[in-house]
Amino acid sequence: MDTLLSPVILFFVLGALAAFARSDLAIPEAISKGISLYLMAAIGLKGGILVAESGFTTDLLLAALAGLVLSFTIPVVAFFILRGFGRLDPINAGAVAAHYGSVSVVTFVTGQEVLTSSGLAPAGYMVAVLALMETPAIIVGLYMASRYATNGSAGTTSSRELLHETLLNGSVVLLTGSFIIGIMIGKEGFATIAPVFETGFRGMLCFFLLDMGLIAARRLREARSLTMRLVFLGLVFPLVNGIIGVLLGLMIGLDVGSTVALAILAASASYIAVPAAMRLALPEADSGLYLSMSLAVTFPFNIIIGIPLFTQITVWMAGS
Amino acid sequence: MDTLLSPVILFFVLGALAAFARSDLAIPEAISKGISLYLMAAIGLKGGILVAESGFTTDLLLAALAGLVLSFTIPVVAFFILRGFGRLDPINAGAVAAHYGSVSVVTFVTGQEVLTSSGLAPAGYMVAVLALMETPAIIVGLYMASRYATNGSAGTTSSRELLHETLLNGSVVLLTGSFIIGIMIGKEGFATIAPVFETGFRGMLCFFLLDMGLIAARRLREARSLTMRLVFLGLVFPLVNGIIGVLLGLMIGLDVGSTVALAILAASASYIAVPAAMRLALPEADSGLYLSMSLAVTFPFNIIIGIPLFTQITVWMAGS
Amino acid sequence: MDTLLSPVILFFVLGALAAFARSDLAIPEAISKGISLYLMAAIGLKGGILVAESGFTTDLLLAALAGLVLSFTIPVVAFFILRGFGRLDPINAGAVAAHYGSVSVVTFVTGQEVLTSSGLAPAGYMVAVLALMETPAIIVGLYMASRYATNGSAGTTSSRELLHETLLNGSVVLLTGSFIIGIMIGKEGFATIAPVFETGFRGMLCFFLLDMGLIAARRLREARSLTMRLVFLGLVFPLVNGIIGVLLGLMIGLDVGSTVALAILAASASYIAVPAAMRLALPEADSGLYLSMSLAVTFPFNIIIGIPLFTQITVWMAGS
Amino acid sequence: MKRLTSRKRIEVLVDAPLLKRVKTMAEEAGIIGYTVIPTLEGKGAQGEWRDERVSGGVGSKVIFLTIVSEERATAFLDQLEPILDCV
Amino acid sequence: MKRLTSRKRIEVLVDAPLLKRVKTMAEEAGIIGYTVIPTLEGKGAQGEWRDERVSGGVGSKVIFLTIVSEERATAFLDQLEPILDCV
Amino acid sequence: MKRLTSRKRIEVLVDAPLLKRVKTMAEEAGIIGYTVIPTLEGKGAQGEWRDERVSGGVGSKVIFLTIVSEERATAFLDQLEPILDCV
Ligand SMILES: Nc1ncnc2c1ncn2[C@@H]1O[C@H](COP(=O)(O)O)[C@@H](O)[C@H]1O
Ligand SMILES: Nc1ncnc2c1ncn2[C@@H]1O[C@H](COP(=O)(O)O)[C@@H](O)[C@H]1O
Ligand SMILES: Nc1ncnc2c1ncn2[C@@H]1O[C@H](COP(=O)(O)O)[C@@H](O)[C@H]1O
Ligand code: NA
Ligand code: NA
Ligand code: NA
Repeated sequence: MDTLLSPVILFFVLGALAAFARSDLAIPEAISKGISLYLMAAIGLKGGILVAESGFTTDLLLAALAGLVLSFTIPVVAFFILRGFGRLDPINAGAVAAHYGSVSVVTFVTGQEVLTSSGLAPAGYMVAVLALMETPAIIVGLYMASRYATNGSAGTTSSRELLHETLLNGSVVLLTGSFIIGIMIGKEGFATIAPVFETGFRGMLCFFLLDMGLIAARRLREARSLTMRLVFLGLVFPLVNGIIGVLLGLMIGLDVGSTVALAILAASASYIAVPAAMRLALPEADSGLYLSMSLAVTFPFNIIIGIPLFTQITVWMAGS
Repeated sequence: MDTLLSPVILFFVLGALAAFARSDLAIPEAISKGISLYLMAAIGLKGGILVAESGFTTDLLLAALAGLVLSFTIPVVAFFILRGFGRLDPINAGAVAAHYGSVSVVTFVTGQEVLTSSGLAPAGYMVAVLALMETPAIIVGLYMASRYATNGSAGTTSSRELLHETLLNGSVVLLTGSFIIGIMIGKEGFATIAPVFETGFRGMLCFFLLDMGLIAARRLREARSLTMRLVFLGLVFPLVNGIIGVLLGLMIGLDVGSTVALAILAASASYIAVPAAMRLALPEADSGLYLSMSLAVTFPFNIIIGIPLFTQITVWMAGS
Repeated sequence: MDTLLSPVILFFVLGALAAFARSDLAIPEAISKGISLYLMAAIGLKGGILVAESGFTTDLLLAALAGLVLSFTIPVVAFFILRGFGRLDPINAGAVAAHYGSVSVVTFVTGQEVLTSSGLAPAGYMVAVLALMETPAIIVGLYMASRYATNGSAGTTSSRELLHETLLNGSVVLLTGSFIIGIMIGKEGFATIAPVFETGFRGMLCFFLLDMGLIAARRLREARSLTMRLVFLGLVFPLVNGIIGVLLGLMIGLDVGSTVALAILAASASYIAVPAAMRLALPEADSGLYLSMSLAVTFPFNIIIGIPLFTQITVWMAGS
Repeated sequence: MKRLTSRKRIEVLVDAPLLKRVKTMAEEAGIIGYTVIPTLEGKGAQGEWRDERVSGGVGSKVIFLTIVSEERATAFLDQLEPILDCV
Repeated sequence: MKRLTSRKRIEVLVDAPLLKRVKTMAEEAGIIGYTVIPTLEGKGAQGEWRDERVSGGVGSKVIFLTIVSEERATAFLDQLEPILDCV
Repeated sequence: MKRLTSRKRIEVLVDAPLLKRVKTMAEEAGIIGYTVIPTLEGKGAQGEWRDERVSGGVGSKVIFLTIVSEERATAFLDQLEPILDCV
């Protein structure tokens, strides 16, 4: 309940309501893009500074391993479910599956804010896990698509070009680069830039989620290829993946905050790096489809239901 | 005098001077739009939080009533003066009248800043009055135009479409939505986002007024349809409406700050919601005309002369 | 070494690396432009406030004089070297020479940040020197070009139009205007807008330098007309001019910080006001050439090597 | 290039707040596809303007571009005619 | 106006992430010059879209404009053909 | 559609700082109306560029679009000719 009264979430709801009511409220794209870059830089720096303080621990390694395992296995399972229950062809199933194996930076960031304000701040190294989980699912999704597709361009983009595109995607580079800068400058060096990258963080996030609310609701309204079955999967995937994340996190002995963060990463679906890669690698896949599922179904689910739910479950399981 | 040395006003003057000197100084439109949205969100939140603290009082109701009365009567009177002395046809008279019945958010915000730094902060509920006064004048202005126009499209836009357009105008939605969020989160919930929405407010306003100075001066330079009579009305309207606002505010027993705020609302002319509605509802009206009067004549008048003048008058009358 | 670990510099390096690796990381142009305007306003205000406190001193006059002398002489010497060793025709030599006689605001700002964090903050009046040095070199560069060019448009733009263009260039107006506003409002008036213009400064600079890194590296990669000789000059000019700046600053008795600031001004090459003026006044000059030298060679040199080097030399000479 | 058919290319410069109306007209003329292109500034009989989004989009103009069959083009232009002056 | 020669003007509306590919194809068709123009929104058989840069550029479209000789135009269009539906 | 007359459509791709000059030339050729359209990036004989507003607008290009009578078009093109290479 408390989570829903967080200003960050309320702005998301405001945006969604405005879009449903067909208001012409709109954030200029340059501003959204700018805030999006700001959030990546800020989250990267923060994570790096925390890791610089705590050093490389076994927890970090275990969390990284867990993240990698999730991002390799989720797309495989998701692919077959999308093919079977979802009734998608291999190309679209591969494209959608890749989104669920990867992660959404803003979902993570929102979760982190909510957790921090409940005194359950996740460990800094979870940012490294976030960065690690961004790309492997792309490769898995493409592999599934090309393996099961009987024709089409799946595979026409040279794998070298694709690897380049994926690993050097602007958001991946900025997040990773800021993380490394954070490690290099440490807490002291951060002090002078903290007013922008830390103090201003929550306010900027409000603005960004306002925009996400607008975008998610508009997508939902205009989505054409979204069947009821796919909407259902867009809700079940985060639920199941999130719970698997909770179990895995507790199993490897992470603290409560970091376990919830891992669950959020598992539950979230990419809407930046993966769509860009899929548009290039699988141009015949329906971009309206994967963006709608990721942005208009799974993202709101995680923001409004997923984050508090995974927190509840983890607290309850860790306590028992 | 002190008001004129406020950095906010000085940046406005700098912008105007730069434009008059034909400097190529320009703020990217995405940035202006972004700051404009930021100002609405910030002012809405601030008002909501203040109302959450003080609760719904009779003062609030009286101020709201006064605001509504002003926004219904000003356009009627203005219409006939614009027709007679201003020599405008019914369509243009109706369009211009609507602007003066509505309000300018940035004029209000600037007044609030100036008042606050003189220890005369208006009550939080004045933001609600601001929101209430944004739209009624549109309906009145259109009614006058269609009643007295002999032909033309006045009325071709379906009234349902227009009502939608007006009430769901992006700026109205953001202002009202943020006001409600402010009420919901209260002072405590605001603390974490205050660095962006409160601490940064004045600096952002400087930037925005720099841009307004540029825009107002450029409009004044390029205005074609602006006759001397209309310029005269663009100065007299805010003066008279402002004084009426002072009298009304004192009559219903508002404190000094809130009375000045009401005067500023009465004196100010819309330059966001109303132009957008008029362009749609009265496409034959001359948009250069109403924007020039509102942005290039009345806005600067209020910023430089109106705000300090209404403050002086109110302080003087309240003291006696 | 410490300088290189400043977050500001590290973000520059990150941008450069991303561009060299052909990442698609990009800051929207509206955001870069906005931050660029912000930096000018902030630096102007800060300088004005410092001058308001210290008053007009002989140091200020001497520094201003030194700056003017540098901006008139550097382009003349640079012109002949570019003609001879650089093998440029008179038009291009004049255009490039003007850039080196003028200054780069962001190089200055970065230097100021680095100096301030080493306890060597330059005097506030150095901002006035910066403003004074922006334009004279344009006139000198054009004079050299038109004097030695045998044909071409050098001189077709009326000198009145050009003077207007140069003195009323947006960045010059904003810097000078903010400086004057700073003097008018003083420390007290600044307090309320300081959260935006002072506290946020370093963080914004990080963002801007990230973009400069991207731009510089992309230019370097795509530069066509850049010969080895010109790259060499792009490194030698700042080195020599910077050292001359150090000597001049110490000679006229400036403190260490202000001396280094003068050196940085001498060493830096314009990439805003001068390119815009040259594109208009000398359209046949190769804009790729002067922008590459200024942005892709000299700017990185100053940021990474110049600033710490001039600081070292000055500290060493002032100490002995 | 055998797949090319003859089409009319229509570009309508329209005030941003009136775009909605042009879209409706296009729809009524049976036009399904269109693309909207931004503009920066311009000048005409009614004076100069430049994009300044603060005033509710008024004074900003966009280009409504559609490529249609001759027949639909005529229907669309007939629809547009009454507001052509104010668009 | 003697310096004018006959040229084909080709405009390709392309999803932002696929622009790179269109550039490569143009290059392979021997096209050296082009200019890219932004768009704001649009509608077609596959529904409506509007520029929202958050989703990695997907859903944003740009216009790839090139003015070329008839011969190169044909080569380019032949290259484009297989992806015309998905572009 | 009787109100249509034959006109020339001229599009000039111009470096942002030189736009002012093209406007003056158009005015001198008796052209009253024009619209300016943004661009994002491009490539030509002189290499690649992309819009980066930091460098005083140099390296950013815009399209100056005007629709004029044949006669004015000729006058305008004649004016433009000497700077066509540098524009
Ligand atoms: N001949 C023209 N060529 C291109 N654009 C034009 C032309 N005439 C007018 N425009 C555009 O249409 C807008 C309105 O024109 P007007 O109604 O003549 O003021 C102008 O501001 C220009 O942007
Ligand atoms: N007839 C048309 N005229 C102009 N643009 C079009 C037209 N048809 C489609 N488009 C553009 O092409 C995009 C893709 O079209 P479609 O594949 O039909 O959905 C649309 O979203 C529009 O931006
Ligand atoms: N064939 C072409 N089609 C479209 N735009 C072109 C073409 N050639 C050149 N351009 C544009 O004009 C600019 C200057 O061309 P250039 O002088 O050849 O480098 C390029 O950067 C492109 O933006
Ligand atoms: Na996931
Ligand atoms: Na009013
Ligand atoms: Na210099």
